[in-house]
Amino acid sequence: MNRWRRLGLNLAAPLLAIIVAVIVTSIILVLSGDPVGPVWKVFLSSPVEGAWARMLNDTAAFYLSGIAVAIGFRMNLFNIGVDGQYRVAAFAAAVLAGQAWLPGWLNVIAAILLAMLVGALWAGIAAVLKTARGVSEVISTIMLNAIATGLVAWLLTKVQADNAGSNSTGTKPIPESSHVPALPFLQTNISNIYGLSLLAVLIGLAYWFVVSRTRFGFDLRAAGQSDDAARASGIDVKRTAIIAMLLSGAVAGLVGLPALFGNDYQYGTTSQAGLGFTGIAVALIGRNHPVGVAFGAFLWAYLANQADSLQINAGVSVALVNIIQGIMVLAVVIAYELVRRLGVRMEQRQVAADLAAPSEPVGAQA
Amino acid sequence: MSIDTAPAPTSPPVSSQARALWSNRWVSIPLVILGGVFIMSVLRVVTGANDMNSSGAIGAALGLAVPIAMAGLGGLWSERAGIVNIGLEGMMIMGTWSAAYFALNWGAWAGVLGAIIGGAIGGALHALATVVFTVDQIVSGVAINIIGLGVTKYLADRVFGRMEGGGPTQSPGLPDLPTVTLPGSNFLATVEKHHWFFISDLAGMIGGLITNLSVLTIIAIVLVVASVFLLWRTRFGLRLRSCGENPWAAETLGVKVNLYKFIAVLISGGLAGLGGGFLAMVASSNYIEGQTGGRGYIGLAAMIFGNWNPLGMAAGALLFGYTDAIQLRGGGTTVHALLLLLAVIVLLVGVWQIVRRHRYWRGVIAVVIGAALLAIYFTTDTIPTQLTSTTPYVTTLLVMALASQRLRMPKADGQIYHKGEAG
Amino acid sequence: MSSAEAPPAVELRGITKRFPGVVANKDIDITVKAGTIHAIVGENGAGKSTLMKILYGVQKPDEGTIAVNGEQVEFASPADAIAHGIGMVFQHFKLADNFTVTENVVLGAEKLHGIGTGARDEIQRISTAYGLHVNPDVMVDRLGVGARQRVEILKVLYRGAKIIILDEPTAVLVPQEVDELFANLGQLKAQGFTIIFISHKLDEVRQVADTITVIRRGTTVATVDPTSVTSRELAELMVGSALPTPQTEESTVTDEVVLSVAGLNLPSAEGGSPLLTDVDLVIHAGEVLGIAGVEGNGQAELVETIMGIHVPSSGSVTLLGKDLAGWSTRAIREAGVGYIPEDRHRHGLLLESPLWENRILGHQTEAPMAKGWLIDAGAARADTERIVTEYDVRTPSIDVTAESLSGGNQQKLIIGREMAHSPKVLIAAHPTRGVDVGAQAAIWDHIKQARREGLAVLLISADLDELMGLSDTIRVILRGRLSGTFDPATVTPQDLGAAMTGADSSKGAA
Amino acid sequence: ACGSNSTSGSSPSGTATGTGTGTAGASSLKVGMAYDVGGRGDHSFNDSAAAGLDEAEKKFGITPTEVTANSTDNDATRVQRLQQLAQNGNKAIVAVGFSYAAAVGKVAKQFPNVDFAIIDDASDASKGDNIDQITFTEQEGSFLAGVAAASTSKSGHIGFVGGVQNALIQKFQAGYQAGAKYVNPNVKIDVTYLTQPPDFSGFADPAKGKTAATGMFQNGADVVYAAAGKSGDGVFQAAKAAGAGHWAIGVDSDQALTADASVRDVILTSMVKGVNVGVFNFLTRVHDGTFKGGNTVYGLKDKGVYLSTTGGHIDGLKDKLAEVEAKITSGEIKVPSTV
Ligand SMILES: Nc1ncnc2c1ncn2[C@@H]1O[C@H](COP(=O)(O)OP(=O)(O)OP(=O)(O)O)[C@@H](O)[C@H]1O
Ligand SMILES: Nc1ncnc2c1ncn2[C@@H]1O[C@H](COP(=O)(O)OP(=O)(O)OP(=O)(O)O)[C@@H](O)[C@H]1O
Ligand SMILES: [Mg+2]
Ligand SMILES: [Mg+2]
Repeated sequence: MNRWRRLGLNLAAPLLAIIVAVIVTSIILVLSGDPVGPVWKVFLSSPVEGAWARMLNDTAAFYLSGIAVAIGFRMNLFNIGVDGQYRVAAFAAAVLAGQAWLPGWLNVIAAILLAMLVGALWAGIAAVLKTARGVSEVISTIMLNAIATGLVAWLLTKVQADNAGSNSTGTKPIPESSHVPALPFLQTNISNIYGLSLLAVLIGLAYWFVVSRTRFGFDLRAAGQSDDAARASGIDVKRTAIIAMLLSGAVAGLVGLPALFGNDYQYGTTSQAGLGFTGIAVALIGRNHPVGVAFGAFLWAYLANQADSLQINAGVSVALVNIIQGIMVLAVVIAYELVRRLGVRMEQRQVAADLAAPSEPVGAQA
Repeated sequence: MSIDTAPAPTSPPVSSQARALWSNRWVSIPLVILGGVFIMSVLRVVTGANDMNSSGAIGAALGLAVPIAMAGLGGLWSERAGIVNIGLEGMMIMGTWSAAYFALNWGAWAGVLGAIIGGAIGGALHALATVVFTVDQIVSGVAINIIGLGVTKYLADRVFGRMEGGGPTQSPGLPDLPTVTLPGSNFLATVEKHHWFFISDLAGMIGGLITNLSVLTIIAIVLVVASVFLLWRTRFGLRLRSCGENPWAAETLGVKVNLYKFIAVLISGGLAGLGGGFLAMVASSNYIEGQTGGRGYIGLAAMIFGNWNPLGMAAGALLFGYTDAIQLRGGGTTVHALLLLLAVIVLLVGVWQIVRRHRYWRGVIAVVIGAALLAIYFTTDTIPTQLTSTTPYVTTLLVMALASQRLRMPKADGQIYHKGEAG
Repeated sequence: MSSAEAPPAVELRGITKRFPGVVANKDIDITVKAGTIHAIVGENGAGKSTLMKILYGVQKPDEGTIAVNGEQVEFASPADAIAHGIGMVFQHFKLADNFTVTENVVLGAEKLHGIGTGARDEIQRISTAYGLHVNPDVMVDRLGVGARQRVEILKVLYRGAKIIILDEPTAVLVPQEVDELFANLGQLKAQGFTIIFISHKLDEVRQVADTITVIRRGTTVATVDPTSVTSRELAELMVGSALPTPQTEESTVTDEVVLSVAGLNLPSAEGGSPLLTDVDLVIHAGEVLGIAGVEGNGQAELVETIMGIHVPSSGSVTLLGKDLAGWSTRAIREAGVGYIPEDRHRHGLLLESPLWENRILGHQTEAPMAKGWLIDAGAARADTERIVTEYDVRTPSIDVTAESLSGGNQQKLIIGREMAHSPKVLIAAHPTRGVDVGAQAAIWDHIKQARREGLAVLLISADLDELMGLSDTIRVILRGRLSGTFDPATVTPQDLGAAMTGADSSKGAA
Repeated sequence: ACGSNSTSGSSPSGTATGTGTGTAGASSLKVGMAYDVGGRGDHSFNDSAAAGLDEAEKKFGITPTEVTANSTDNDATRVQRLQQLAQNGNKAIVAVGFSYAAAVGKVAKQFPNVDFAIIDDASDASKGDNIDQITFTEQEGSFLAGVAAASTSKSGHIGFVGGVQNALIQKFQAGYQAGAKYVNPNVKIDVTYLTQPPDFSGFADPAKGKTAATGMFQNGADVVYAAAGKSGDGVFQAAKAAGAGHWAIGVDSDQALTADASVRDVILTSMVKGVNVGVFNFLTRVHDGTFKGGNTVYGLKDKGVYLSTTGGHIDGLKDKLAEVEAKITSGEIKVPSTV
């Protein structure tokens, strides 16, 4: 199969997915008597002022979360626990930064390091349970998410700051000097791109580099593909699993930081929850590839940010966004599979065509 | 070829009659259970946490366990056929909605049917994606969780939002399903009231299991037992399980692997949906957005906990239900009492490690942790509510870590199977 | 029923099957007479398995027709083939490890005798009647290869198949087992069964077959009478080249001890009898030490213990004077141990990764694959190209995944990879299993070449010809114990076979 | 904290149509409603806010736009929601729920010509000239609920089921406990929260509510106060199942009117929180052009919080409750707002 055809097929998959998602969603709209035209108009209309910045902020958070999940997937570990890991980590970082023991940027850096450490430790519990006691990480991370909720809620009562007249509780606010300035573009007076969103870019590059260029990355992928082959090749599979889980947790620890240092300045009961689960979907859409995950994160952020417009301008329940997101995930993978099958069939036909010329029956291409 | 030179599998030597008796599960399981009741009785008397094994707590545990067990059983059916089902939560949610829809339109029993149908639709979607289109099973499951939530929210808005007493996030009240109390319940309740050591405890625990049972609870128990029978005693079950162990082998023997996988995932969805239906119709009396609260995931955990076996899975669900029940009912004090149990177990494990296994490091660590727990127990008299809410999760984690059982999932679980690639 | 006038049991006409990038079968014509043993031979990737899978209904032919007992048939699935009395034992066994023998056998044929005691009794009956010695209640994952194969045959017989396909049934068997198998086949033939069987071992093919069909590059090139051809002629038909034989050359054994194992004990993790007991062995530079044994007697454990994958309870492994106790597998490999694992799919390759990444596997810390902490993809690709050329790995490119290579070519890649780092010791487990004669000869040449240059080789093989042809010394492993030394120049396969099965305990006292 | 700018809410019926600048239809006031998670139809908090909106619509004809929050919102999403409502030309925007506090503060600055209201927050984050901070003295209402519970209880043992353990629900708990102790210093009070933030499923899990309340009833409690949103339904079911003499107390709206018909008779009373009153008053003032920013606290005095009497179960306590209420409004009883 030539290169151009393969490229065409690769582009066909996401396109097909989007078309399928649009068709299926439209059918649902028609069946339930909701307007179809206005809904798509909302999705295609340009977002409200400042929304681009917010979308990029969301993209960054989803991306970090997606990469955290992807690191696990690369090693065949299903880290459902990113959600708990980032919440514990963001809480710890907020507490530390709120103490203002260090000035300005040093405070930020210390908090980032602490967040990574705490995220890694929380994930490390699951890693140790898996390698030492054989507890499936699927179970342990589900449990640890819930435990994180209780633990943070309890610790929050110990450190909560006085916030007169408010019904939400939070950690002590981070001093002004440690607020991370916004990036110098897409700024409006109520929205901007959080400075620490750059962490997503850094992590993306680091992920790409480590996984595809380093020995550790090779070990990780090898162990993810085949335990047995990895072990026979000299890879310490348990150690690799622990490191992968720790790295996954460390990246998860960063998920909440851009918003913490760029907008919220404290961690509390109104801080965003559920980012870890979004990460799973995003990683899956992006097939654990650094660029693919970015695409998935942006798609997710875009859809999420149009949710309000959907209610306001089309009068349709926001749940539609969930439906579209879910269908999109499914459509993407089905489209890839269909395109793969198409490719196989095309190749087979080509072989048939070449039959006249005697061909070597070796070397099939998957 | 007749000379079997490969090292023969050795079965553990059966030394005495007692051993043989002990290894009979009809003897050992009741003994273990009675032992458990005994320990609980001691603990109750020592700590004074009377709610620990009251009939109420046990009944509540059963009620909380049913939806989890149905989700877990759903997961089990699917994974026994080789399809990982992380979409249980979504299927459960679909079950809650359609239970309400059917029950409102056609009555309580239709609601039960509706729950199954709703979940099975989710199952059908999963089967379509994973069996027909052979996509990654985790991806599909995650998508179904998202779609299930979205579709039900959307439909609830359209359907219940316009009903009297309903709203976009809840349905109007649903008709009730009957409940059953088995004979002897009153007598047991009387015995329980006396707080006699062991006797009352046993009475309470049995009483909790037979009083005020919803028919759905009974159906759920029947389904668990029936699953054991169907999957292990029938040809249908054998074929279905073969698809989870080695679909390629099954294919070469003429088993219609994809058909069985499809059926298994449909059943899986139906069971998860039934769990959702229980939540909507028995645990509460209407559909409420978000009422599954992650029970689909817990069900998945219960299934792994139970080593992909219905009875083990049920034990996992009950453990979870029980710890959740006592933390919700008794809050701090009962959980505090459990702390003592935990401390003693950890201490014993530590001593055992040192004395019998000669693993000094592990033993010492365990003893230190046990002593610390003991210290916490004696220096506090309750546990902060924020932490008691984590009891079921901590317990599950601890049991998994301590039991150190060798879990074995179906060998081809999660693997993508294409027809015609056997060989 | 196998009278001369009866229609042929199987008639394949014009069978063509295309896969992406390859034509596996092209215009194949084969006629199998009822009540005969019909052998099919051909190179790796010639299309034998594909053809058999078509006959068994696993795959559908793109073109061509199949007739069974004179009746034209079309198989949508193996169920149809089974209904027509065809049974197949696959090259790679098709057993559910966590099922009992009974469950494996009755699966799909539950109608016959149910799934309970009835089925169990029938299995017992067949097992006794054909001398298969299979315990119906044991879990398959506890069985050795030979027993597994008998379970496979039982599966076929249980279904009442009259036409039995065996794809490379002897690849994993020791001579005695092969003899038993052939005896069984003869017995079956006498009872009117038709048997189609595939093998790379041309001598044994000639020994049992009534007719031999040769397939080359997906098409039938000849059908011959075994009595009228030599193995050499057969091989020439297959590949158009001479049949190589393993031949010991002049000894290159030196005095320098490279690898020595002393008093090695490995207990069983499940608490059964020990896997290795007091194993002692010494390999010198330039020496090939061959180990014979029935599968499951500790070969795999011995190799994996030397490789640092298992930790022995006592005893030592010494490499060039250094005690390897506590060394990781990686450190052992870095110290100069090359490793050809017995199961290339499970232990030797990353099936979903491209060839050049598979080139790195196991050497990711060694130059030129690694530069410090980084992987040097360029160097890996260049060296993969070299291996592909030098070892004649047949592949369209080094970017295809390892799983798309045929078994023989996968093996050549592994050998090329392990030799690339000039190891001091090569641990080779079944290096030519399932590999065709041409590739086999090439692999032997590479091992001999390295031996001349001072390589010490630990060779595990079930192929006694290979062992006797390559080794300087042969030891036999039985129930985790090593026997004394055999001289390959004088020992006969029968002697070895006796030692391997424990039938003869007088030989080989250490 | 509260009370800095306390106004007595004019009773809903007091405002007549047409006193304002706009008339229904022609130039009707455009109102944006940003609900909390659950939205209109939740039979609780959001519905109460919606009732205020509906009333205003009926009284002087407004054009509402309604948006509902998602449980995974962050501050930026909330900002965007309010901003979008403002951009769409809404002149009055109500943010229902304290999680909007920071968002309202920000967006109000950007749209000085739009009037905002925030329910349940009076913090600095949501202070502004064009923001009405609407808060309630839930602890006072809950104090009365505690009085009613302890007075009704025969066993001297009562319970409290909180949905999610956050500061707001703890306010209910604090008042309830104080009220119960005021009547019976030896009263035993079981307290359970169903979940911890950010897990808000405790407001939507009747199964857990039922389990918790059943436990309390079985262990001797005979009145349980449910400050748990829809999980309260489970508490009512538990009371019903526990049989005669076991009561539940509802919350937010008069649940003896809104709960499932089969359990209405076990609802002793409900601690009604007049979110509708707050919303309606806000809209009226915007409509009339009398709007002023600040903190409007609704308490017992102005029926911002009160105990419902549907079913007549607490009629016998009328005098006692009135007496306690008077003491609270006069300041003689200081009701704590934290536990
Ligand atoms: N499912 C498949 N998809 C793609 N190519 C295939 C498939 N099965 C077989 N092939 C290709 O078809 C060719 C013939 O394979 P086949 O298995 O029939 O060979 P064989 O003669 O059995 O070889 P061996 O001696 O190694 O067993 C090979 O090139 C192989 O790569
Ligand atoms: N789906 C596939 N895509 C590409 N190649 C395939 C596929 N399935 C099988 N093959 C190739 O076809 C060949 C024949 O398959 P088969 O299962 O008969 O193995 P084999 O070559 O005989 O293996 P071995 O020699 O290791 O015993 C294998 O080399 C395998 O790599
Ligand atoms: Mg083959
Ligand atoms: Mg082969």
